[in-house]
Amino acid sequence: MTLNFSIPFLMGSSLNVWSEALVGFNLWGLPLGLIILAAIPLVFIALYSLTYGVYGERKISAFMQDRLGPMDVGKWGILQTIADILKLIQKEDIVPTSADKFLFVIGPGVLFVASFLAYAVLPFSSAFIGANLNVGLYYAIGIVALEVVGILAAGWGSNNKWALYGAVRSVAQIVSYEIPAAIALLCGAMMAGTLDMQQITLLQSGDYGFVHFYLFQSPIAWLPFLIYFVASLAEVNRAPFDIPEAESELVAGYFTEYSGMKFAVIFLAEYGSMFMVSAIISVVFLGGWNSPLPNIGSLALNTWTNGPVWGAFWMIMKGFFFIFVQMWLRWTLPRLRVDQLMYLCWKVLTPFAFISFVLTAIWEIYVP
Amino acid sequence: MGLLDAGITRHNVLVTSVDNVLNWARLSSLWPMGFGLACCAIEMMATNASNYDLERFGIFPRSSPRQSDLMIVAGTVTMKMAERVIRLYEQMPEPRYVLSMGSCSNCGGPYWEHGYHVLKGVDRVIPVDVYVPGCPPRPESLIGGLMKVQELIRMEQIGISRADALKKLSEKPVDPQFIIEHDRQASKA
Amino acid sequence: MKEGQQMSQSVKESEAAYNIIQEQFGSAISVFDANETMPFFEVLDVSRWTEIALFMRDHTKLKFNYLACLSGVDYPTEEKVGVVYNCESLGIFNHKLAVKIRCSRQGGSIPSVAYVWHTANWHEREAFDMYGMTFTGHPDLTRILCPDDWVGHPLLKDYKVQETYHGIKVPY
Amino acid sequence: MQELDTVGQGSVRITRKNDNIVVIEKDLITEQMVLAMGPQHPSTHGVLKLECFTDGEVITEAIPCLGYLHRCFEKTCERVDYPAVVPYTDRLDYLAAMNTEFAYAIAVEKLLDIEIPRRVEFIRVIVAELNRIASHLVAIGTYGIDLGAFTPFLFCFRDREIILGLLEWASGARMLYNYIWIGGLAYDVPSDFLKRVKEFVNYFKPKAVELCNLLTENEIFVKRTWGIGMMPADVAINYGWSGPMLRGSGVKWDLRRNDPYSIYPELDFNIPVPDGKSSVVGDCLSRHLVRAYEMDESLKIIEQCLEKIPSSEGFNSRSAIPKRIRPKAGEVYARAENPRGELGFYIESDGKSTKPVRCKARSSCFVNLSAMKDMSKGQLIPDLVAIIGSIDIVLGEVDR
Repeated sequence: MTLNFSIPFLMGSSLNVWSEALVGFNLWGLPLGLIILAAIPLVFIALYSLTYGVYGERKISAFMQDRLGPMDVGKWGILQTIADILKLIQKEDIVPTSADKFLFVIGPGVLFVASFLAYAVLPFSSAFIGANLNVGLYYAIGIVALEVVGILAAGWGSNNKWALYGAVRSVAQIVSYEIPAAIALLCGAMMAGTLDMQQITLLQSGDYGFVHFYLFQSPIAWLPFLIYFVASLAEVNRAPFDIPEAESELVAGYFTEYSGMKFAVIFLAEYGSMFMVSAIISVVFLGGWNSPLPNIGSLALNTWTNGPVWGAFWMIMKGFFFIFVQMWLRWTLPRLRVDQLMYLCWKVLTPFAFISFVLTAIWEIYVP
Repeated sequence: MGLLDAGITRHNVLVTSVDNVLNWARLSSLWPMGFGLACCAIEMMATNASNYDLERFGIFPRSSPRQSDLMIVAGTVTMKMAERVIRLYEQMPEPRYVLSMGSCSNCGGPYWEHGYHVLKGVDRVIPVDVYVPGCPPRPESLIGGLMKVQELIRMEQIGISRADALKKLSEKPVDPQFIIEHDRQASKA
Repeated sequence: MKEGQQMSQSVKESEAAYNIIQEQFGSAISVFDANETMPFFEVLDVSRWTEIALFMRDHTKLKFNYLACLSGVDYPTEEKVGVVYNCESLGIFNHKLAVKIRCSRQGGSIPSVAYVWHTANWHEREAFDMYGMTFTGHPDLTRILCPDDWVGHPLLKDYKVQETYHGIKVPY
Repeated sequence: MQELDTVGQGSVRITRKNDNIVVIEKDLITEQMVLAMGPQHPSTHGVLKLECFTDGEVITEAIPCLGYLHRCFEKTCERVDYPAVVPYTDRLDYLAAMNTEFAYAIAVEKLLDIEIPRRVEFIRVIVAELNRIASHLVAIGTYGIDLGAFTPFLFCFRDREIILGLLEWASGARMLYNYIWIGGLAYDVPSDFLKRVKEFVNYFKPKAVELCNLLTENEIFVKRTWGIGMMPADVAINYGWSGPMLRGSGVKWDLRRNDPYSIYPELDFNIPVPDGKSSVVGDCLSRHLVRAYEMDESLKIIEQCLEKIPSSEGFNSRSAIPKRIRPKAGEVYARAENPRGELGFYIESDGKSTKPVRCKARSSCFVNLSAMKDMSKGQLIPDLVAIIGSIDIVLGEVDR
């Protein structure tokens, strides 16, 4: 299962049968099979997006900048992130004397946990979902805001002026951008008529692949899609909204004082939330685990490429596509200023989010 | 020598291979502090930039001393700056390395005689592991210096102090001619 | 400037500017030194220097609006330190003129022109740092290049470098 | 002054006036925070320290503290012979070493009153202009980093490497050349040098456009720099600004034209000044644009020099170098247009020794930076970074 998971193209429908059998596998009354099914993509995603998200970022940036990127550590530098993490584990763990020790220590933990809590409700395929909440989307929107607590604890606890600036900026930014982001997602929820992530995905499946995705179902959906994408960049502190960690202004933002493994945890949490927002946008607007390929007559591309394992593949691919776009923007654009960031949020994105909300409602009522 | 120390210094297989892995991790992800002082800093930037691309070796500058392993003292250290350099060094987490880049930070460089305000060698205030000569050193020689730091890390083991490792490194100098010859032989074969 | 040689155009311009100042201030300034490389005059009455500077800056025919350089100089044989100002009328007349001022080596002072030309602000601090003359009326006369607790003024000809600074050995 | 944008009501009101000064009115009691920016900070371009008094994100005062790279240039000059000063001048403005040497050579030659061979002058101008391009590339690239765009920096350094390669070929060093000597050059240029320079000019023209598309025409970049760090022309002159900074304030002043030296009077080039349409005259964007356009002008100058340069037949680059450099007693203040502005040398000779009695470098960055306090008042922290970047300081020249 795990072996074949990484090469999904080779899988036929027999694997789907197998995974369905696994769902029914109960040991001593425990739904062990279900747990395994739920855990595999989570573990996979966690490891993959953490280690290879960082590696990918470095390679992609190198490609854009006429460089090679990591080359020496393992073939093509593929072991780079592992070396980084192994090294960070060995580093001395400094807690500054004047720091608030409790906040300083729990900050990265809260951040890390918060960025991975939303993974619980992400439907990786029709069979893979951690917790099938009927308010999954609502939960995902809400749980992102928990990151703020971690960032504020880290920034305040460090007792460093740059860290404090970074933390305060970050809190202002994340809390503000929650609003357009949530409203934009509500447009998707309104089209589906449910907050259940699995249901939203199911409603977008059909024989014609991408045609059933909400993004292509109504022209209005493009507006909340773009709004959410921009807002999600701000929520995960990615360029051009990376002012909380603005290297040239605030040295390293809220994690200036962190060293060793605590820094690694913050670093990984960032990549974790990057995938998380990418997954949410692909679930709500791009059909989640549904294959985008249409059935053309006897060429049943859609049917062939659907199923639990294929689903996970599509989901991860869609997520990675958005991560790629995020990186692309990161290495192309300069950074916005604090006031411009707030202007964009409150005077551009929020009004447009409301407009798109109303338009979607009208569309849903009057257009069949 | 205690019993435990004896066991460790005997290089048993387990300790050695764990050592190797840990050393490999440290030497493959040397993060220098992005900290430029003078002319050499521009050469350091050039080494980080596309043409020489230090990221090939996993070397990628961090702006906060807390997250860096290596301090590249790139340029002239003045009396006014010396105390800041000490503080930055103290802010770095262990294990930390110092690479002194350029003549100025090695020994005062062209300012050794009349530079009343120039610190004649950064080793007067912080311990230096590797010196890179040049004014400023070419990017190639900076990369060479970084390779030396990697070699030094390779020499280190549990039970072997930094001083011992440095001694080992100096006793076993790597002759570049030998490596070049070796590569030639290998490509011929 | 040798006798009989033709003065170049720029020196002539400088002399014309000098004559206007000479008219106003008379004996407060020395005669014009019309050398080819840097024509200058010296301010003899040091206390009137701010006045002269303002006059140079604001007079409709002078308009020395640009202070290119301000260098402190040590004259050990005369027991004096001095300052050389290189003024210029940028974009209006394009004439240049250098002004020299001297004061005593120990505890000498020169009126500050930091309010006349902002350029002078940091340059005067630098001259103070290097030579030790004070500039009366300067807004913030502190050391600029050396640390605040540095001993001595380095560019004086008889400067001896201190042995240690904060416990760090200074000489090679 | 008209209010543009007001955020908040009641206890705290933040207003951004149309000259981009932020005014805070509040009933709250807030504390002023002192923020030491530097000497080790990614955007202070070396070891500048800024003592910022901040009120939230707004800077109430930013005081530069210098001297972290004070390398005693002037003391050293008084202790070594005239020709031996040249390597030290390299280390003043290490991004434009050729230009710095050029300025020093002009100063001493003026004092010596010697004639320079024409080919030497042409080579000097070619290498100086090449170095000006290299220096502006660093300025533009690091300005991109300051504003958060990393990629333009690497593109700039990629192209800069080619210039460094050319200059290394001529002089033997990558950065600090010791190539322009008093009265001549260390060596004549290699035989194919001029051809390669021509190739570089052709290569670089499209690259400059690419750079423009990536950075200068970027909407966010323009937004970040538009109207920030305003400096009116008269204040700029009073502050003694020069070079791209002064031209950014709309004063058409270039020493290559206004106080001509070397062969610049024979060459045809423009002095770019902001037109007031693509930027507000006197803001950070204008200074950036002036630098970007100056690279094109430098290319133009190089092309003309390549056409007009006399052939190397019977040429000895050291023919005009005096056996013993001992100028007659006197003083000189000579200057040249550096990438950062007016670099002047005040040299005093007593006519007896082979060492200058006094050699003062009038550094352009030092003077340009002194306006920092005025420019940063009432700006935000990100603006402060943008302002420092637009001054384009080289600490070696500031602290000497």
